[in-house]
Amino acid sequence: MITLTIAIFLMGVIVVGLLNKYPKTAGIIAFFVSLIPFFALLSWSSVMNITLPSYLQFLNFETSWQYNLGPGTLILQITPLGWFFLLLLSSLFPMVILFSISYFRSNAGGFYAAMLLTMLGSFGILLAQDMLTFYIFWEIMSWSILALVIRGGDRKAIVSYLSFGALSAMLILFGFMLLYFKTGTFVFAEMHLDASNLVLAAITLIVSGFAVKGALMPMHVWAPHVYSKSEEPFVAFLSGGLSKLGYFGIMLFMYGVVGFSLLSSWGTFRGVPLFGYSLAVVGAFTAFAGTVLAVMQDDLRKLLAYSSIGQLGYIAIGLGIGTPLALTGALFQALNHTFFKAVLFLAAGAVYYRTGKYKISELGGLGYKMPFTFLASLFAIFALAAIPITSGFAAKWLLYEAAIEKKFLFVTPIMLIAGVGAFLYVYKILYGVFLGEPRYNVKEAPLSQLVPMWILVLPLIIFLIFPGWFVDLTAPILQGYEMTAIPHTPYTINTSLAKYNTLAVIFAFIGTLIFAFILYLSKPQEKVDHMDNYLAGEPPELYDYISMHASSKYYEPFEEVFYPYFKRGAERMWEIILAAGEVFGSGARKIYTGIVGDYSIYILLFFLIMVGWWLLW
Amino acid sequence: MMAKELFPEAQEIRKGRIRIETQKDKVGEIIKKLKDNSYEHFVMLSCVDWIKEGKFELVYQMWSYQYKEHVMISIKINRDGESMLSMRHLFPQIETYEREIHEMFGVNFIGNPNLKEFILEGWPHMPPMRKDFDTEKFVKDFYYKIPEVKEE
Amino acid sequence: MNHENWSKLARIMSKRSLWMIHFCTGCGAMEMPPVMTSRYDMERFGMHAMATPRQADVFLVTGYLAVKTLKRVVQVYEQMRDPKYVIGFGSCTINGGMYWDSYNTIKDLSKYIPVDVYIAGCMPRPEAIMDSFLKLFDMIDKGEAIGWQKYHKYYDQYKRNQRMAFSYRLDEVKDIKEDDKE
Amino acid sequence: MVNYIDLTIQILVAIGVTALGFAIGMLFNGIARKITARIQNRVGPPIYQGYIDVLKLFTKKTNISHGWIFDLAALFSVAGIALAFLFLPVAGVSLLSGEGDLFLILYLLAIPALGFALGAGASGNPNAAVGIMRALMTMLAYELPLVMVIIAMMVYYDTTSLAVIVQKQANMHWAIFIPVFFIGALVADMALQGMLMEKPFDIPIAPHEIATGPMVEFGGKHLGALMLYKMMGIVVETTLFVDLFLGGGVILSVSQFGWLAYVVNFIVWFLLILFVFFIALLINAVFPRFRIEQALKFYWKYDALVGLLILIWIFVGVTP
Repeated sequence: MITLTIAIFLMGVIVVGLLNKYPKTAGIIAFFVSLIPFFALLSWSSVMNITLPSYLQFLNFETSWQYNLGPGTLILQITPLGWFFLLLLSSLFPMVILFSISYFRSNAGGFYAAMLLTMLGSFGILLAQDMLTFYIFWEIMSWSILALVIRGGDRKAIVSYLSFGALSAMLILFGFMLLYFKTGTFVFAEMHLDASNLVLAAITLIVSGFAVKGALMPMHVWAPHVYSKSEEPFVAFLSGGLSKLGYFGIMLFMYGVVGFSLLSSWGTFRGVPLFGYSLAVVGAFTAFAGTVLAVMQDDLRKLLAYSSIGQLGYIAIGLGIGTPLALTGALFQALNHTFFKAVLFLAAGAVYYRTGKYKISELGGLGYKMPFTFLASLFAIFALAAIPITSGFAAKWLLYEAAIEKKFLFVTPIMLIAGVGAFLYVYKILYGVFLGEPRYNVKEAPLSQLVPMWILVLPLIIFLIFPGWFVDLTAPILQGYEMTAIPHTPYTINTSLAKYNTLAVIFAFIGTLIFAFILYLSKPQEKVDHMDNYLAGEPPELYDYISMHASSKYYEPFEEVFYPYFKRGAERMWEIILAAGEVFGSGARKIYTGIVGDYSIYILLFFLIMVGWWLLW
Repeated sequence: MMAKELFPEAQEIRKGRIRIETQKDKVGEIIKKLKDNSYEHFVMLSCVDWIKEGKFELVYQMWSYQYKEHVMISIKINRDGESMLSMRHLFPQIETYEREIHEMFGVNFIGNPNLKEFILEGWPHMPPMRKDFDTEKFVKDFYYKIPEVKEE
Repeated sequence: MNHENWSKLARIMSKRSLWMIHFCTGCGAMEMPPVMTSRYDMERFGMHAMATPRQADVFLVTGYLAVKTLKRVVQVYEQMRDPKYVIGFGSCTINGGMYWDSYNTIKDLSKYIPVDVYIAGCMPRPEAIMDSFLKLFDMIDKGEAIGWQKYHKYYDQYKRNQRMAFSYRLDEVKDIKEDDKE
Repeated sequence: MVNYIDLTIQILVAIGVTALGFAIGMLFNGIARKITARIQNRVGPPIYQGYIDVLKLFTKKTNISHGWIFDLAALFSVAGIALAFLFLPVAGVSLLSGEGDLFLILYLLAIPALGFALGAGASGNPNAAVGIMRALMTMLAYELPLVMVIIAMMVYYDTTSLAVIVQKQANMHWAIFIPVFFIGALVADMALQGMLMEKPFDIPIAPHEIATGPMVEFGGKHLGALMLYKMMGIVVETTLFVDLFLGGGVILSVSQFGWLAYVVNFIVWFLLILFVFFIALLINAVFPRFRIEQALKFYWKYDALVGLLILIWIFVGVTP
């Protein structure tokens, strides 16, 4: 059945690619194809100790598949970790496709084809059980993303994605080679690693390669360009779903392949492996710097891109700390981020669909015009800012608890401050786009755009009330790493430090809300226009038009304080490295003379060296 | 150089107060020259209505911080619709003074793009600071005739 | 609690916590700092200077009003929420005061918005201002400070007067006069 | 099986405590104005002025609204602040504080703030938007030193639960008597000044610059709700401080003295939050206002530097 799935996907790619002139038909076909991974996911739910209801028993996908290829065996098999990340991707993907059906008015066949190919690559990555399969599908995913970036048509985005994608692939490939060199096998399960420096080098290379996809600083440079210059449904999938693959890779190799005990053997600091400690510090820095940069953006998509970088930093912190608490927190944050960031990008797409604008300073007052889009993004924003009326809080809470448990004295304040900084940019979106002066007389977004947004909001509310269900999901994953899930009931989570009872919060909030509502209903009210506003007595209608929207340069004092420190961004750093590389490169170029005679001499020299080395060995 | 040295025809009213009477086409030149010679503060532009002569007197007042000297450049233009060149290219703040004088006296300043209503929004009558405008009569005919609010 | 008692309670509350917005048009604003600060201290009565009309209960018009200013005064007055009270400061708001023959200042504020208490004087001393506050309390207590009700009731007339003043046109004044005769 | 009688009693106690919180908040408003007046050599309003003000706002005849998002402000601000109060241990009595921890309280405090910001933004007034910008930036500024001290305390007491921190300070082992946390209390008190929006950190309100900022369009019952939020906010924030550094005001143990302990602890708690608030008022009465960049620099340069020293102190002192 796995082969059938892949075959259907490939057929779907060809069909929708041919249907370029009929975007609606192509979209509907792509939507049906995109549902297949979700059904596969359902049929594999036994790996998470979930029994399917009887009416879904007919779904019967095989759980593993092997194919003998020259150097090794290609193995695809479902694992709890793969299942979890497949849950994120396969529930997000159909929604994104559904959103695209009304979003694209023409020329969409290529988009759907590339999207299906991306999903196929991700599907393979999540099931891969050996490095060969992993790398093949990784490349399929990377190249089909490139196709989608090229559709955006921005040169800087393409160049930065291409160079960083190549860097990522190189790092991963080099790491894989070192691992193969060490163990002589591609299959994860057959690897027996020891605490040698070679393995440390390999795992460092692999993790930094995945960090590119996960947009960890300073590898994030490509992300703002790609996020802000590509088509919105794709960006939603890229930020919400595909960026998680980087963290999937980090988790797979750090805890699945290498393992916590081996990580500890390279040195620990207060019970945390130094390797993880440095990852956590990088994550905290990413969370903080991403937040500060997000506050300074005026382009809605760039703001969301930097916010994405910042929020993904939290996952890195969790993966770095590596206790069951922290891993649960990291996975929870991954789940939340998938849904809320996808909703926000889709909402940005819906706003663009109606107004044709992305600049926050040019938008305004859409909250009353597009109430459902506004409410969906409000929930997403609550989740982003970790307000305890969505599940976003539980994830951050777990991460804070994990950090305090391991006495991360300097990382935790940075995490918390990044959380407060999130309020700043979140309010910039709220005010700049949805509140304030109504500048556009537009209709609500079409239903086929609203439905995906609201379906994606649902998990945020379900896991608010029952975070225990989520902890249940993590239990099989942690079992694989010889850890036990954190103590919990469906609606409480206990740690060694404190307890979090969601029912208490929700019922108390409902109670106080009723109290406030009674106060509020005590007196009647009349609605007034936004023009009837206190402007020191100045009646706005006396003049032609005064803009009452103060969203241009909204955080100017903030920028004045922080901009000097962020002026020389990571981009500058890479430019310096590039300049250094160019000096080296131009030296190297002298070798390539273009004369055949010279090349033959090189080949001869190479063989001589090889033979000499072999003889001496 | 002090104003007295620049313009021999200037008369000194008292110490530190110079008055230059001139024609309207020379004003720009004089202000420019004074500005270049440390009279860099443009104090104000005022207008006097000499109704018996049939003239408006425009007074450009400048001040030098270096010499502590006040210079008044006075010109006279006809009351009946003679216009004046705008000096806003020399000092941007002149624009507002010109706007006010335009509203209160009805003097037209050529080259000032901003001669719109200033304080009197929608004023339909003769500019009120002209001496032939009878403000007492206007007040009696207008403000005192607005009816009281009658209570039944 | 029946309606009568309720409105009485509301009156008491509104008396003891008058938040004011003062519209600093003329020299009258100069007399407000002593009233607010330690010499006279109007916070004793629970009075408090507010920054916006939405929060305010009492409107202090402190001095003469040009027609352009009147537009702003009307805007601010209409943004205040009921019950609201107006205190007219000094002679200027009563009959124009020293601006009696000015072409651009209105002469009688009560033609344009209802005024509950006038303070005579040019300018009124802080004692007079405090006295006016006490007078206003007294009126609120007795239910006599009904300017805001009058504004609702005779809204047409107030609006007509405001429109006339904004237009500066003598003929409009005459037209209304003739209409009234008919 | 849920015990319904117990649950009912709990709910009634919760309602009572919330009402008490609001009552104390309104009293504090009057006390604050009275004290400020006395410092400025004035008579000042009566001490019950807060109650009159709120009642007056709720008896206003007409109210305006700029739409349903505007109304959310009133709902969220009152509900959120009451919710945060329920999760605080008050005088050693923990209603719901066993069900959540300090992180939860810090984030619960964001509910009213964000609701308030929503309403202010929906009013469409530029002053309100500028005010919210200032409020959020002040929040960013004071949170860093505050969070540093709180995390130092969490690591020192090895818990994140506020109720447990209060328990560990029982028998007069108050955190403020430990030298490092005495300095911590000073740092947190500066942060509290910003939290309470008293001068010199009343940048978001600034009546003379931006017409009370976020509240510019609120009047009548909406403003009444916001006043309730602000007044209760004083109680919540000072209680947070007292719980952290002054043992929550617990001086008698309940197991030993029975109901007398509740009464005494409650009075001590009240006096302590009054004292903490009094310090804030003294600073408020004599200082002018900072600009927003100055506030940010003050908190992040000087206050946070001391906070960093405390963190290093704990880092060196605590062994895993």
